[in-house]
Amino acid sequence: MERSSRPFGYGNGLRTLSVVTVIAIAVALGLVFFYAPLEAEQGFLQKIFYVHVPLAIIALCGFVLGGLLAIQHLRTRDPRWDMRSYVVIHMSLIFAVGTLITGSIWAKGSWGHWWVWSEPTLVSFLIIFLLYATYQPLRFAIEDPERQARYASVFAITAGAFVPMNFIAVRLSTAYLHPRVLGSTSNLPGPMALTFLVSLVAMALLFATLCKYELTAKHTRSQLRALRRRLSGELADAPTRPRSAVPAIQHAAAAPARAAGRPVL
Amino acid sequence: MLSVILSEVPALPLHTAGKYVAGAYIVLFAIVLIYVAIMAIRLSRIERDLGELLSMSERAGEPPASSAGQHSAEPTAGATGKQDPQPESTLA
Amino acid sequence: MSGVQTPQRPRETAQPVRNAGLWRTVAALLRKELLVELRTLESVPAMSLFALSTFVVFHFALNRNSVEGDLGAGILWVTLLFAAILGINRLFVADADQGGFDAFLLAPVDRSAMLIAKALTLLAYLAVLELIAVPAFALLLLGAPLGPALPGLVTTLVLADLGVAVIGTLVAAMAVRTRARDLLGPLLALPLLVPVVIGGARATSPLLVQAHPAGVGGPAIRWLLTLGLYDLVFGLIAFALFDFLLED
Amino acid sequence: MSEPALELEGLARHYGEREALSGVSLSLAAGQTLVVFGPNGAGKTTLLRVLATLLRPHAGDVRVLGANLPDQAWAVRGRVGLLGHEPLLYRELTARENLRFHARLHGVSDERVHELLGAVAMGSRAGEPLRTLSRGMVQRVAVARAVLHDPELLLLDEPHSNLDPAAVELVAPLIGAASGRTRVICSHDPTGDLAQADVVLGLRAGRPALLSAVAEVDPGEIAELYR
Repeated sequence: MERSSRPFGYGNGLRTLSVVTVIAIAVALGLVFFYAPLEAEQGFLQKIFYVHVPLAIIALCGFVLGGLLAIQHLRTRDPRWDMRSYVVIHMSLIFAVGTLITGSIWAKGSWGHWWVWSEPTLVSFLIIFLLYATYQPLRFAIEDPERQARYASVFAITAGAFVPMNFIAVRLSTAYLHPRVLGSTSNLPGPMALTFLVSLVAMALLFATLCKYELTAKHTRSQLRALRRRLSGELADAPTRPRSAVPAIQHAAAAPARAAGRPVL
Repeated sequence: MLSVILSEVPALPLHTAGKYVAGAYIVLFAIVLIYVAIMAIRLSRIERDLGELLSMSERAGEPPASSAGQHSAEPTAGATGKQDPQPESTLA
Repeated sequence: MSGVQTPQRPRETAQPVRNAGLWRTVAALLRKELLVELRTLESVPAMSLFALSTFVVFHFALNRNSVEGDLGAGILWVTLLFAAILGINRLFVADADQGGFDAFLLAPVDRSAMLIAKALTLLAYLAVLELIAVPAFALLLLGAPLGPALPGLVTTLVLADLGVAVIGTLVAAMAVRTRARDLLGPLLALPLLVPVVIGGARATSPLLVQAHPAGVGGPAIRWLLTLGLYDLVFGLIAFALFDFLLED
Repeated sequence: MSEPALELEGLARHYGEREALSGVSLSLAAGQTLVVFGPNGAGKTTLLRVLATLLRPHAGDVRVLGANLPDQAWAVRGRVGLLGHEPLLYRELTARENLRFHARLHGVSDERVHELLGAVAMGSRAGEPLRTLSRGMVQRVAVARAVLHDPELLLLDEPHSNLDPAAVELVAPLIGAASGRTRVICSHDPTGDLAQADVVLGLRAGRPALLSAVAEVDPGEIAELYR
């Protein structure tokens, strides 16, 4: 039997990516605390801006990216796209939780109470979080992995289109209570803008690293299950896969290798 | 060297505002830590499964080398550098 | 009874059997839908009674004899939203349980006919609901006269109902063939319908007020635009994605 | 019609990790009858649903009535009649309303509905909701629904379940050998259905364990499937 499947194609990519991410985050933290001047009005509290807003932007981009990957999955019916869409949305949900928590900390700092309805980004994030919180239960509620992937992709595309719509509606309806420094990234003086950009890049790299890390872990687990099926195929009836929200990638372990060029991701 | 940097740095006004800023960054750090912890648990589960499989393959009498021999531990040098274009280009 | 020998009709070549066009299929589906609803009276009465009892609950919860402006619009729209959720939950149940999907998939018809028919059915349910709930709301809770506000209110309701019908049908189709169908429906629909409630409530709150200095102005145009954009975007998405929910 | 009605080559369909069908290859000429035997869960119903274009084949190429699935599925719909375990009828509606609904979907006239209601002797009870009728009567209406659009290929999943002998006699011209249509029948009793078979397929855990013309098959092999 020729090589059953290409060796894992992830390892090296992950190593270089994580090194770059660590450097970027270190630089960002250095800039935030030692280089960026104190903002006139909010003073030191404004430093939260450099973590809250990048988290928010990356989470939103992640949700929309999850929708785009889902479109690709519906077009090509290739379960790997569904796996990517699942991981990206799963990660964006974690970043959205981070956004909500840092946002409420910021609200406590600047207006004295943990939740503020007048801040549009916070409010729309709560709605988006509530929507994407149903992604996992929806996947878990469908047994057939192929249909699970398809329904999840339909959800991801609908929710991906919902994200901007929700922002428009909430932004229109929220009275502006205070200067727009919290959300806006445009009218920042030079050094602040640089610091913000570096923090944004660092956050994006963190997102990419964690996604790749999870993809590798999931791929390894499905390879393992394929190996278990092949081995136990000889010994006893293979234990069927327990029902789970995680996409199932069928590694036809016995089947000839996929196109040699494309790594199995 | 350290003293030079410390003298340069603007005094960090860690009064009330600092509490919240510290809180925010700790939250970010906590999220990443929790995530790494969960992945560590998964990794240990994978190792346990792998152990089971190894024992299984010995019981099946077939030496594991024949079936999984080609899986070199380290990704082969031959593999092209940029394995997977998708996640890295999340920014693009 | 001698077995009737069915006439062996000549068969054309292997070209597809294109039967009635899209709209005749939609008409057939609609006729069946409304027939089943009239026979069972499952959805519409339940939605209307639910709305009325919600007004009563609001009265005691808020301990107010009459409401107007933002509070009034809020109560109306929240009640309509949750009553619509009831309709969404029941929309595909008959089809899922009695093989309606398979029967439809076997026929040589355009698959989006089911989306259009079901959306129109939900629209009809919402219309009947509003015909009952809005006057009841005016009678029971609304402090302001309904008359002058009616035209603005109706346009907003129509735009919002379109959004609810489209999103409701897509979510219902997604939720009905899963294990936790009664839970997933509302969980998916509520966040998705928040912009509709925002648009609806903001558009109608200036209408439901007692004092009319220079007559009641129309609903703010930007809210109608938001609702219109919402309907358009999700209408296209539902049209593109609905087939993927049916096939297997 | 020289072209075979059915041509399957390595048809496979899996449900997650489990293979519902794999490696099914056969060819059936028009007008012939294929009878499929196999224990429960062997994949018989899955095979019928794939041929009826309700399920997409995951592997292998499938040609039904000259169109290959799943790309040209639209060319097959409306030319296939499926009679499965579910009658695919609405319990709240009457037999006539159900058949009229299906007739409109398939572009068939109302006389055909009336004619078929007579053919299955349901004319008298056509006005009552299906939930008030016995399972046998519902099965007869389901038979009428399956042949309403005069399909070229009939897919029958244990067609005679819930039918008393008189009813079997009644529906014979519609779905029996006399109907002259190409038929695929899933069955459990080798005695009855083996007689009307031209080709026999035995399925076991999704795999074809037995495939041969009816002459060469002996009942022992069929019994073997169920052991």
